[in-house]
Amino acid sequence: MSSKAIAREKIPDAVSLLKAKYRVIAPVPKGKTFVFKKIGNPQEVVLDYNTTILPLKKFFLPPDEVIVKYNLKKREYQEPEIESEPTVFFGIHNYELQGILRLDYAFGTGVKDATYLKKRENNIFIGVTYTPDDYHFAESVGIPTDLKEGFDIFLTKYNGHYRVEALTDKGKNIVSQWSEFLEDCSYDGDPVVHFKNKLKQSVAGIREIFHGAYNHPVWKETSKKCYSCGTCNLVCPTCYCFDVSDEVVLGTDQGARSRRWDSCQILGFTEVAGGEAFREKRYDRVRHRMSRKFAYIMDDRDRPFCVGCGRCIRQCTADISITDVMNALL
Amino acid sequence: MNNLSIRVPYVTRVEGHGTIAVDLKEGKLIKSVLEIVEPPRYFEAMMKGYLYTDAAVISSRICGICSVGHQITSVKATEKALAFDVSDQTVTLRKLLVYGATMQSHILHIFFLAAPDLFSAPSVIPLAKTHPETIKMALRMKRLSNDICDIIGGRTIHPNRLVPGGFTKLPTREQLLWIKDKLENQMVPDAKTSFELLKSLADKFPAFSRETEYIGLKTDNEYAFYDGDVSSTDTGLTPEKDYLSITNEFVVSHSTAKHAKHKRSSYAVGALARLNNNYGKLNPLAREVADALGMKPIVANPFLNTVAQLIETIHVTEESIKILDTLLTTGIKAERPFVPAKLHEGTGVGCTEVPRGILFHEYTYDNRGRIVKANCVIPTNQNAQNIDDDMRELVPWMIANNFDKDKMTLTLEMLVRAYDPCISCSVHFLDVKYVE
Amino acid sequence: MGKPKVAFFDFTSCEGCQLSKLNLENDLLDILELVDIVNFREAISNHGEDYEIAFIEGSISTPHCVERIHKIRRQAQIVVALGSCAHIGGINAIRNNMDQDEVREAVYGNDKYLFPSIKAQAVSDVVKVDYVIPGCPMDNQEFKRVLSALLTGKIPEIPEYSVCAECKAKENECLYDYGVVCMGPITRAGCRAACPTNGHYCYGCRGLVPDLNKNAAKDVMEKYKLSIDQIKKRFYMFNTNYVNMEEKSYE
Amino acid sequence: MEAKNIYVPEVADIIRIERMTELETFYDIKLPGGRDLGHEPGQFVEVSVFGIGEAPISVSSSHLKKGSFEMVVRSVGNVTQAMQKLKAGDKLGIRGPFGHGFKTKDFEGKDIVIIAGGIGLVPLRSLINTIIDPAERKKYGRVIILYGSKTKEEFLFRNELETWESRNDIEYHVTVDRKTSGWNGNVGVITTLIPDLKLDLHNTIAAVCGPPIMYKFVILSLRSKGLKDNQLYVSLERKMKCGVGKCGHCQINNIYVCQEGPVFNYAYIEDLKEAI
Ligand SMILES: Cc1cc2nc3c(=O)[nH]c(=O)nc-3n(C[C@H](O)[C@H](O)[C@H](O)COP(=O)(O)OP(=O)(O)OC[C@H]3O[C@@H](n4cnc5c(N)ncnc54)[C@H](O)[C@@H]3O)c2cc1C
Ligand code: SF4
Ligand code: SF4
Ligand code: SF4
Repeated sequence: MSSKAIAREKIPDAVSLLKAKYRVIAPVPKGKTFVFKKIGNPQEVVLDYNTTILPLKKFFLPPDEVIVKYNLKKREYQEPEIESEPTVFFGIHNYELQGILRLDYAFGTGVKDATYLKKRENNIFIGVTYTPDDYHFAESVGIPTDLKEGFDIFLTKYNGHYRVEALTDKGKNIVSQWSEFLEDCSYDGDPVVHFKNKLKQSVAGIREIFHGAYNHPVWKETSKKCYSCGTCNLVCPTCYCFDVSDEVVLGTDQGARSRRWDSCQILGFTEVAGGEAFREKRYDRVRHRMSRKFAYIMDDRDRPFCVGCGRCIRQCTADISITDVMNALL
Repeated sequence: MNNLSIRVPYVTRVEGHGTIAVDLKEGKLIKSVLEIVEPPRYFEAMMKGYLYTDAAVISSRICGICSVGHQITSVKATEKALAFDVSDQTVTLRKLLVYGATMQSHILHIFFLAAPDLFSAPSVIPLAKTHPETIKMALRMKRLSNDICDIIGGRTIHPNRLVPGGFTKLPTREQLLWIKDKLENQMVPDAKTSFELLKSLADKFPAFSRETEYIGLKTDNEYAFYDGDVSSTDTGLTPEKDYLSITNEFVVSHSTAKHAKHKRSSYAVGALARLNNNYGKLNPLAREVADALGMKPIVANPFLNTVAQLIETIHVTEESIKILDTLLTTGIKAERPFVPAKLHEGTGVGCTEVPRGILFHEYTYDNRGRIVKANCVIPTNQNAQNIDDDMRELVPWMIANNFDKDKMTLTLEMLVRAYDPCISCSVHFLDVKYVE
Repeated sequence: MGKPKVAFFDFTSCEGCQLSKLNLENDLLDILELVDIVNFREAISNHGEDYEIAFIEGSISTPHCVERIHKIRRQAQIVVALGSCAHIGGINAIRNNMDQDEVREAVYGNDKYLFPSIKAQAVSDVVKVDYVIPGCPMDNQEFKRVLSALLTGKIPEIPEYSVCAECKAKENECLYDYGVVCMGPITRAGCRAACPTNGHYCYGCRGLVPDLNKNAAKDVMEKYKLSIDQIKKRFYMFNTNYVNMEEKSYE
Repeated sequence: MEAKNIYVPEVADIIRIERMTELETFYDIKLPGGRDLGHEPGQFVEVSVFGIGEAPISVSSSHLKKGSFEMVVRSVGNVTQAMQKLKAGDKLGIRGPFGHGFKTKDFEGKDIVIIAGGIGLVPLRSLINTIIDPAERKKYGRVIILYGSKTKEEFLFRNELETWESRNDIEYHVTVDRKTSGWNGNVGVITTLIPDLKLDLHNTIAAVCGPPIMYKFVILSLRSKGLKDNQLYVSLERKMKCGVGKCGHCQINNIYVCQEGPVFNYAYIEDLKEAI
């Protein structure tokens, strides 16, 4: 099968076509950076971007989400409605989708979490290649730029064009509707990209290194700079811890129980009645976050819960870098 | 009536703590004052050493009720001192914000603080039962004016988008369209209803009058709120930078707030003073309403300040619609926020007509952008002496009209409330030295 | 159970928090159905002295304030401090760093020696406070939440995490990316990142996070070119009573 | 990917409620239709109070008890205070049972030492009531119960304590931290009861539950007696918000207490730095 390509100018047309049938989520600019947003005007979509502020998890595990509703008078609990509109995620980097796959593991193994899984139905992912910037280090955690796992369609950028690869039946179906925008592709192969931000060693064996590093001085050193604001957790595609709280709408019988993104960097995260906190020292918490990614939680293929997006480094105002810390351990 | 003593501790339905004290002994009025007992707040001293970017944040806390006015005046003073360029768009949006704040403050005062007196109720709460439609309307009007402040200023109380140089975030076109629609289709009809209501209550305002000097801002092209020269019904125009020659603040023993005077023993600022200076520039509907209510300069009945507030509410509604039309035609242009100032030593004065009258801020900066000296002159301070002077004439007038003590007390309270005094604001200063 | 009797009292403050409640236009009538407001000087003329819940606005800054607040505490079953002034002393406390003698003279003139010097204090520095609604001004949505909690018999909780957490959840661009120093990382959340969302730096009005790393914060601010003097001033703007910038913090 | 909402509680009835001490209250809970909870001793449920919130609470009754199950709750915060105000006939939300409890099959034929500090007696009672049930008792060797409380005023299940004391197939020892009037028994922390125990080291298991600081000392003491790590079981408390291994709060290094615990064989968690 000869491969096909789409010219960059035709992207909005392709998006328009998708919009007729799907909710389309894609990156759009926000000031100096980017965010994933439901697309109104297809011209907004950008395919050349480094990273969005928040990962795609915000669509599946929203920052604040009702998990149970209830009625105080009637004394009954109800499931909230969960929307799962057919959605195309357009222009997605592969580490981003790897993040979703990690969340699938977290919410889909052991006790299955329908509140999350419902929203994962009817999703189509259209990936795009990217040029790593100073923060990305995905390759170091086993995600080279040509990894296409999970995508329905993958766009590879070359000379003002994108090669279009349909990887699943759903993908083929969409590509077939794009035929009028497509031309023959003169490019095969995948771009060679260089990551600037790297680990000294690849992830193989990293779990053992972490397990052996419990008392390493790097934790204390790092914690001196950290003010436990929690940003690193919230912006991470694979952090999914949450807090739960109830609220009754003033003057009504309507109650709701919600979950809200939480952060293991905050002292109260482990605090129980009596005031005991199980990771009381700041360095306990710094260590926990990073260890969780590389030693405590691995998916079924033994891949770490860090996808190398670099968000936690980029957005840390105290300049704490997970790669620096790891390189100190390696 | 020869001997009388009236004390209204903690006058209610005003901002801040004040006490009315009237003593009549053997037919002689020996005391008739509004004692201001609010703890002093020392703002000018507290601001010393803070950066120019912090001036508006701090001075805003002089008063939550007037925080829009304080912030706008503060950034204007800083901009003058540090020679900022400010775009027309910024000025237009700030005007819209001032109008929104004026509406919200006037509506609050008319319906929630003053109206209970007109309906002989202790507060608005029983009115919610007896006049539910009126109260719902008032809430609706107040909500809309707050929405305007939220959309332009970020929030109503201590707005968080105003910085020297401009706004840190701009409203969207959709939001502006929304405001315009609401003003035209909700505020205007509600304001007309309010006018009918006030007209029907006109006889509830005591028929007392005492002419004084009325001071308000004035410009060539509009009813001045955002800026202008300082205009006096006695002496004409004075440039804003010479504001001290107008305000002449002094200290009295019965008040933690300074008083002010110009040519006479006192002067008045606020809605009535503005109306007396700017009547000719009222927008058509406001003008119509003013005329129907007989509010033609010089209006010398201080109780009618409340009526002047309604006229102004209508005026700023019309004015806001006008400038929204212009803004929507030119479109909102993105501006770069956080433009740092080129630092140098400098002094600047800002003045704005806030709901209760002219507000002045003056700052002196050092060459690193730090406040060396700050001075704020607040409307309620400017009105304080005028209130005392009114009371001095009002008491004999009430006696002549055979008011009993209860009615006298209520009328005195109504007088104080008519000025809509903001006592919290008035106690902002540091250098009180008690003199007798 | 009858409607709970509620009173509002104001001390040294800008009265913004009082207004903030009046700005709940869409809920005011509902609230009046749920509680009996017996004292609210700014809005109503009658004063009741019989109340169960007292909401306190403003800091305690004169001997007279101290007397009044003790009296309120004796009456009320539940005392809630509203807004920065009541919660932490707030902006009033800037003056606590000034020469107290000068301040006293300012208040009492020649009588200054009659009164002990009194700083602008949080309500909880003087009497027991059951719950707080932080913020300058207090956030009226939070007020609603707290009121709803009190009426359902729930302990109203305020977040322990930082404003950054809420700022991130809103997907704002970080102000530090524009070189603007923001107190968000060390300020207690709950305002839904009101200021950063509007492009303004957070000035810490909700109080500092309980687990403060002062040195880390100071280092970051310094890196963004705020002088030590200005860093202190930033901390003191709302939090004079809760941070000593002269002393080194622990890890 | 079909799954159901795991967060929606089932509405259950409080059929009996009894104040045990100033802080602790006892509840007897009936699930719809009197269905059995189907728990093993040491497991917990998530209890919801309408309008307030949810908290993890151990099941305190044995699975042998039919028709309803029991809990004892100490009033420390939001949910637990609100629970204290409830009455018989009120409704609660229940999810669970969750986690892993004591595998009593493995205990058969063995001597069992139960060490309970304060409210730690609550989850252990479900184990105790299982093994001392007249029909079950003969499956096990000696049953030794060590119970420590701050003062005698804080004793839980007083009637049952008396029964345990009076039964001669149970060795029951109790101590208080602080003597108050009318107390003639042991005074001292719970570890002071351990040295005097005569144990068959090869055929004993110990089950421990109490406040966080207690574990370290009790385990040291048991080990120095010669018990091996795999003979020790502990029930750990952590903060929990979901009960189903998602929210992350109860994580100890790489394990979730709500999934693998709260009851652990000590050998399994010994190497976890943050466990004890
Ligand atoms: C497996 C397990 C079994 C338990 N069994 C019992 C029992 O049988 N009886 C009993 O009285 N208590 C038991 N607890 C403790 C009980 O869950 C907490 O006391 C309760 O969650 C506090 O909730 P609250 O809403 O009343 O307090 P909150 O108002 O939420 O908080 C009060 C204090 O408790 C802390 N806290 C919050 N959530 C938890 C939590 N999930 N676990 C511990 N502390 C928390 C808070 O950090 C705070 O310090 C158990 C806990 C676990 C994990
Ligand atoms: S740990 Fe940091 S780099 Fe890794 S996935 Fe999370 S945010 Fe990205
Ligand atoms: S803008 Fe302020 S609050 Fe928001 S993320 Fe940045 S530092 Fe935190
Ligand atoms: S962002 Fe900061 S200053 Fe603004 S309201 Fe929140 S805590 Fe206060």
